[in-house]
Amino acid sequence: MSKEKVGVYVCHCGTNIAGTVDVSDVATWAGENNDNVAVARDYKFMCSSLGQELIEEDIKEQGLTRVVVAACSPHMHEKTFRGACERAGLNSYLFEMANIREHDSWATTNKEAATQKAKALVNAAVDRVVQQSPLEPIPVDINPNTLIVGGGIAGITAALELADAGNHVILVEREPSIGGHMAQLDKTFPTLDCSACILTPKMFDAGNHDNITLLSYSEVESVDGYIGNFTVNIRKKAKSVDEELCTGCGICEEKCPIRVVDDVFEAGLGYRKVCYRPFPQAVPKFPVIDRENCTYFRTGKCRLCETSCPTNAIKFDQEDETLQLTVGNIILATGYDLFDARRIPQYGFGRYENIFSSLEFERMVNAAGPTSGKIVLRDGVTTPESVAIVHCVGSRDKNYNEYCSKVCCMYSLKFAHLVHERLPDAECYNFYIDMRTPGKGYEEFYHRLLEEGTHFIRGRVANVTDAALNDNEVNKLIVQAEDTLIGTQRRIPVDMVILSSGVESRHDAKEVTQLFKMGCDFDGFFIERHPKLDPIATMTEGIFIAGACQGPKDIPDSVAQGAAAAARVAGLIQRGTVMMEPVRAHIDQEKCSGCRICNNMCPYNAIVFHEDRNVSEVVTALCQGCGTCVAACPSGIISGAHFTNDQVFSEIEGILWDVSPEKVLA
Amino acid sequence: MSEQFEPVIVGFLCNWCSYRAADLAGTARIKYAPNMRSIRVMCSGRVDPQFVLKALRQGADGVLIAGCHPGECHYVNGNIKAIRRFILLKKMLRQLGVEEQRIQLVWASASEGIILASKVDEMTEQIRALGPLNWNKTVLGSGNGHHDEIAEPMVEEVLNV
Amino acid sequence: MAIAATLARAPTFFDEVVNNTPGGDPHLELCLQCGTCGGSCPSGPDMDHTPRALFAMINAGMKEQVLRSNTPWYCVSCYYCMVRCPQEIKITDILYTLKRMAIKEGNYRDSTASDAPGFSETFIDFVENYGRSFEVGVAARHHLRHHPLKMVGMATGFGLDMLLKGRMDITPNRIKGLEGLQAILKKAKELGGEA
Amino acid sequence: MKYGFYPGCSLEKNAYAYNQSTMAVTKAFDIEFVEVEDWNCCGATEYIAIDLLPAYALISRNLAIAAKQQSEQLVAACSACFLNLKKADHYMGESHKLNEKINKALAAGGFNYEPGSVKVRHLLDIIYNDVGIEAIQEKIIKPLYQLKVAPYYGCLVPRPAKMGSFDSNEYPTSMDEIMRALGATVVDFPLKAACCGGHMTQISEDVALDMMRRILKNATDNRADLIVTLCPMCQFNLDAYQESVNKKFGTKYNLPILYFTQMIGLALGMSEQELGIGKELVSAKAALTNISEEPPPKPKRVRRSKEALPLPVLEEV
Repeated sequence: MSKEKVGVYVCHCGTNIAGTVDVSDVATWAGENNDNVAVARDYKFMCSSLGQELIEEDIKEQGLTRVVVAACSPHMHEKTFRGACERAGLNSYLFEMANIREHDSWATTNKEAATQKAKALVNAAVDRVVQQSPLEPIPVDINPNTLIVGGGIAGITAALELADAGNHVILVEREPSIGGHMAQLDKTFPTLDCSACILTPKMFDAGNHDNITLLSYSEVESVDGYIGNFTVNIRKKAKSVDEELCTGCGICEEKCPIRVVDDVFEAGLGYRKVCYRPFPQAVPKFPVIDRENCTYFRTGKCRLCETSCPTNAIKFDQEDETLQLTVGNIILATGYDLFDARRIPQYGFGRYENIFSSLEFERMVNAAGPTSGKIVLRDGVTTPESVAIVHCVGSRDKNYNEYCSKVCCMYSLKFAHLVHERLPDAECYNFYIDMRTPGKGYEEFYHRLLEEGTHFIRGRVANVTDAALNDNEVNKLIVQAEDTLIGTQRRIPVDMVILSSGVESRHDAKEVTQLFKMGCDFDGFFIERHPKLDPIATMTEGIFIAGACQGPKDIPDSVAQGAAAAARVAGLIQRGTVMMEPVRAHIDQEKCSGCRICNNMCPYNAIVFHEDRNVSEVVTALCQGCGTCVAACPSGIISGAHFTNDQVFSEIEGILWDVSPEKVLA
Repeated sequence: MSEQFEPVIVGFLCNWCSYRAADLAGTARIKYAPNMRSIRVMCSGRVDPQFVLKALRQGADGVLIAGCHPGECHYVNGNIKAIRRFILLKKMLRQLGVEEQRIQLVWASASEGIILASKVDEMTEQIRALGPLNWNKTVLGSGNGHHDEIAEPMVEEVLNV
Repeated sequence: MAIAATLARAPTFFDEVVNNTPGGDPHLELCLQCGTCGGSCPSGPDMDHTPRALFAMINAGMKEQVLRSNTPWYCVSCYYCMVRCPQEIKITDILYTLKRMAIKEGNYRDSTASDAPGFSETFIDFVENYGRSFEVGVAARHHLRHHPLKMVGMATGFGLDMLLKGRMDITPNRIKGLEGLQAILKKAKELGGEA
Repeated sequence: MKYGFYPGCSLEKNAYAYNQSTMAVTKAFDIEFVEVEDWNCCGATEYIAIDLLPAYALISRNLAIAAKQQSEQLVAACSACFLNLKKADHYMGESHKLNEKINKALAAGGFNYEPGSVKVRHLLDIIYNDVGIEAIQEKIIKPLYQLKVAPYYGCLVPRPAKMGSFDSNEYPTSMDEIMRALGATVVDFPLKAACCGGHMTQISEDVALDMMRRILKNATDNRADLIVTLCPMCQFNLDAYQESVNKKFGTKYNLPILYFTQMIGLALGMSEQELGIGKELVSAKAALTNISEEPPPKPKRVRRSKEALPLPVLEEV
């Protein structure tokens, strides 16, 4: 093959690279040592417009046939430089990047080694690029429908944003009603807005929007395909209620004789019927029958709901159904779980009845909650004279979750405020490690609480006990901690303790990530495409994340991320098609021996076998370009565009330029 | 640079998890051995045993294959196929007198820069202890009775299964 | 991966403490100053500095004050701090280290627990000369040395009952392999140094 | 079942009752103990406070002998001994340097020890996990009905954590279960794993006495007839210093402190003598008369008022 004219550009990235790698040495070396290199330069910032122009000019004037830029990660600037090549009329797949920043200069302090490694990486890129051939990106049509998983505030926001823009959305919610955690709250910090007042209108809109198909009491079972064309199976759990007939009058719920503790919406502090709606403003308005606890389903008797229903909407024989949908994009907004304080035995949750979890307290202070907003002890009547609020329960603790849950300080302050507001005479103690109030109006809210007379004790609570040491501790809960600002141990006897549990990833986050073929981090939160520059997309094209499923987040952040995800999807829908990397497999029909080894290798069933000709063929539309079949083909006649064996082999040779036996002998 | 032997390791990193893990390690300024030189592949399932062989033949002292955690593969299960091949490959290289530690597999998700970095450190140490591979002597040379013209095709043969 | 203690610089008091603590890294550098230790400590109220405060002082290089503190001696090694520490710092072990350092430097004499090491030393005398020990006898000898008055209490108080109940020896049994044991201890002392 | 056994100094004299009852009970369950030959003191909490290496060398000598005697598992009844042995083995495994030095020292006495070759376990662990509740129940002749006991674990068995403990660090329950199996009534005892003061009696008696007071108070407040323990130090402190506590705080605590092995022995129908009951300073005689032929009446479940809010269920998570 005729000698190529490769242009090599080594970026300083200020001192990010030049500080560790001798960039000019690398450039000159490349120019002298690789025959294919026609031009080799080093430049301060290749990604700058001047840097790009440099490439464009050389392509035009020097007639470069290939370009290599040694700079940051291709995930950072591959697009940028491909653009430059295109503008100068060079096919963008004749460009290759050498990652000498993330993979080299930032990873070591050893200048000599770094420079040596840089040469290897550049040389590899040059040898590889020579083997590359021009390719055209593959256009993929975007199905305009979007699936949103999770009907909390993040999911609702995303759904409304998309729907209002005229796109169809399928909103899937596991529970009988949308609303998520926000629906359980009474007030929201720092403005003390009534949570329901601001949420329910949005819930209503989501439930009644022409462009939103709301599937409550439903779960995603399987996901196939790729950006633009996902096929999703959704299981609609049987509500035992015919939504066509039900008017949502609520008589069935009234008549239902069985009540059970509601561990979900009431966070265990209250009860619900077995035929129920989590709360009056539930969306959709239809009740569901909890078959596990329903007398009829257990004994075949009762039927009170059925007989009392004016529209005969109760359908005991209703069965789960599975819907199959095709969507172009998916937004995951699956939310969080509250840390289970029972995991910290020394805090006594579940052992002492007047210790409450934060969600229990949220329900307690909620006017619509089990105590209609009255702050009382577990007996349901006694008002506490003193309340202790314990921060960082299960957060900032290597024994549980190492991270800061971000919202606990603020909601603990909110709790303190509500205690002052409803029990003016009660003493309120907040035990904290550090008071974390970053956010608009948050610090000011803290100051307000200082004014309101909350006792702030800087010290992580060691334990909560009822073991009295003296008479004024009798029949109290004693909260023991070091007051680190004084440096002494303190025992504060109180009537009520609230444990401000942290935010955890959903217990089934791992299964969800596997279902959607994406990743989650150690803590089970979904991994964003880039922690700084793209916290909305995931590594999987067409799948976006919003809300606390990506990491602890408060309401405004969740709303913002929900809207952002929607905007990203809307953009794709508007474009109608996306250009996909032409990285696809191709089987040489002449040489294929028809052994069919590749057929079951393909995770996308993109390889068909032609009985008549006894050869296999790749359906380009389905192929995602993983290259597994390429690696598996015994006769090596499947080629993976842009990752051909020749290209990788040359890259290997190039990367080992300094150690290959030939070199060593010579 | 110190006089001690500096092994050269070729790392095949999958585009979705491990390559980004290496990116993250860099961004987080985690310092680790500069001995691993990375080659990007779309999926660890793309790592053709011939690549590994080629690298070792070309003078690499070790090869690291890195992919997404099982169940998190961007291509459903390419990494599972990778590990199957990896095991076979290890067996076969052992017969040719190549020590186990010279080819290793690691799962590193995009958020696990630290895992990738420590793996590179660990592997570098292990191979430094083993010394240079020197393929021609170890595998083709008198080392284990194989002879160039017999071994070479044999190796290709096994690897193509 | 690189932690402070591995930096190339003259070892500080902080490093000294870390390096003299057995087992792996005690993670002292990770202290958040949250006070879980001080809050959990049964003798916390009687310490002149809580363990947390002590760690801050170690960080500040206040060697004198740290080694003069009664805190390590008031540690009853109940390990509550260690199991509750959110940073998994080996607190109890570190306090043992401080005891040893205090003895080496002799600062403990100024602490309110000045005779604590005395007790440990008495105990050790027995171990080294018999290979075995027995709390009550140790206590008796210790008090003879430090506060003879207490002995009255002991003799008239439970000390006597203990004798009568046959729960107290006058001397402990001597082990057969005492020479061997002494050789081991001698060697160990020579090796000394960081562990 | 066959185990290596490390009695420790206390069991020779002060806690002889513990020794007796342990032997009697383990025999009843066909447990064979091979005593560590010519064992030496573990250094309690003292040696390690003075000099690190000798302290660990001292402990390891016992491990070395146990290993030589092919005892894969080594049982200690005293909490301090148990933890010292376990810690030495653990840290030797954790730190190569420590391991090296200690073995150098051991060599001087003609010994050597490979960390991990002996698994150190506490007697309670053996009784609870290896013998098991059922096996105990089968052998019960004289159930301890209506006797209200406060099982006291102290510090060194439930903690520290990172070396793997067989029960909760904060709220251990294994001894509670055994006591219930014996027919006894287990009272709620929040301070069950608090500290008895250890050697504090020798350093600041006031501090120590206050710690004991907390425990005695908590057990008394919860109407225990007696405290059941698994550690000679705890027994000694709470027993021998109870009078001093009463003097100092003007209290009238009268709580016998017995070993859990003594309780098992009683339920198995053994005589008080062979269990060493009577050696305690606060006599258990009176308390033990509370044992009745009749099982306690079923506690009638308190109906919660209809205003009452539901309680979180405490299944151990």
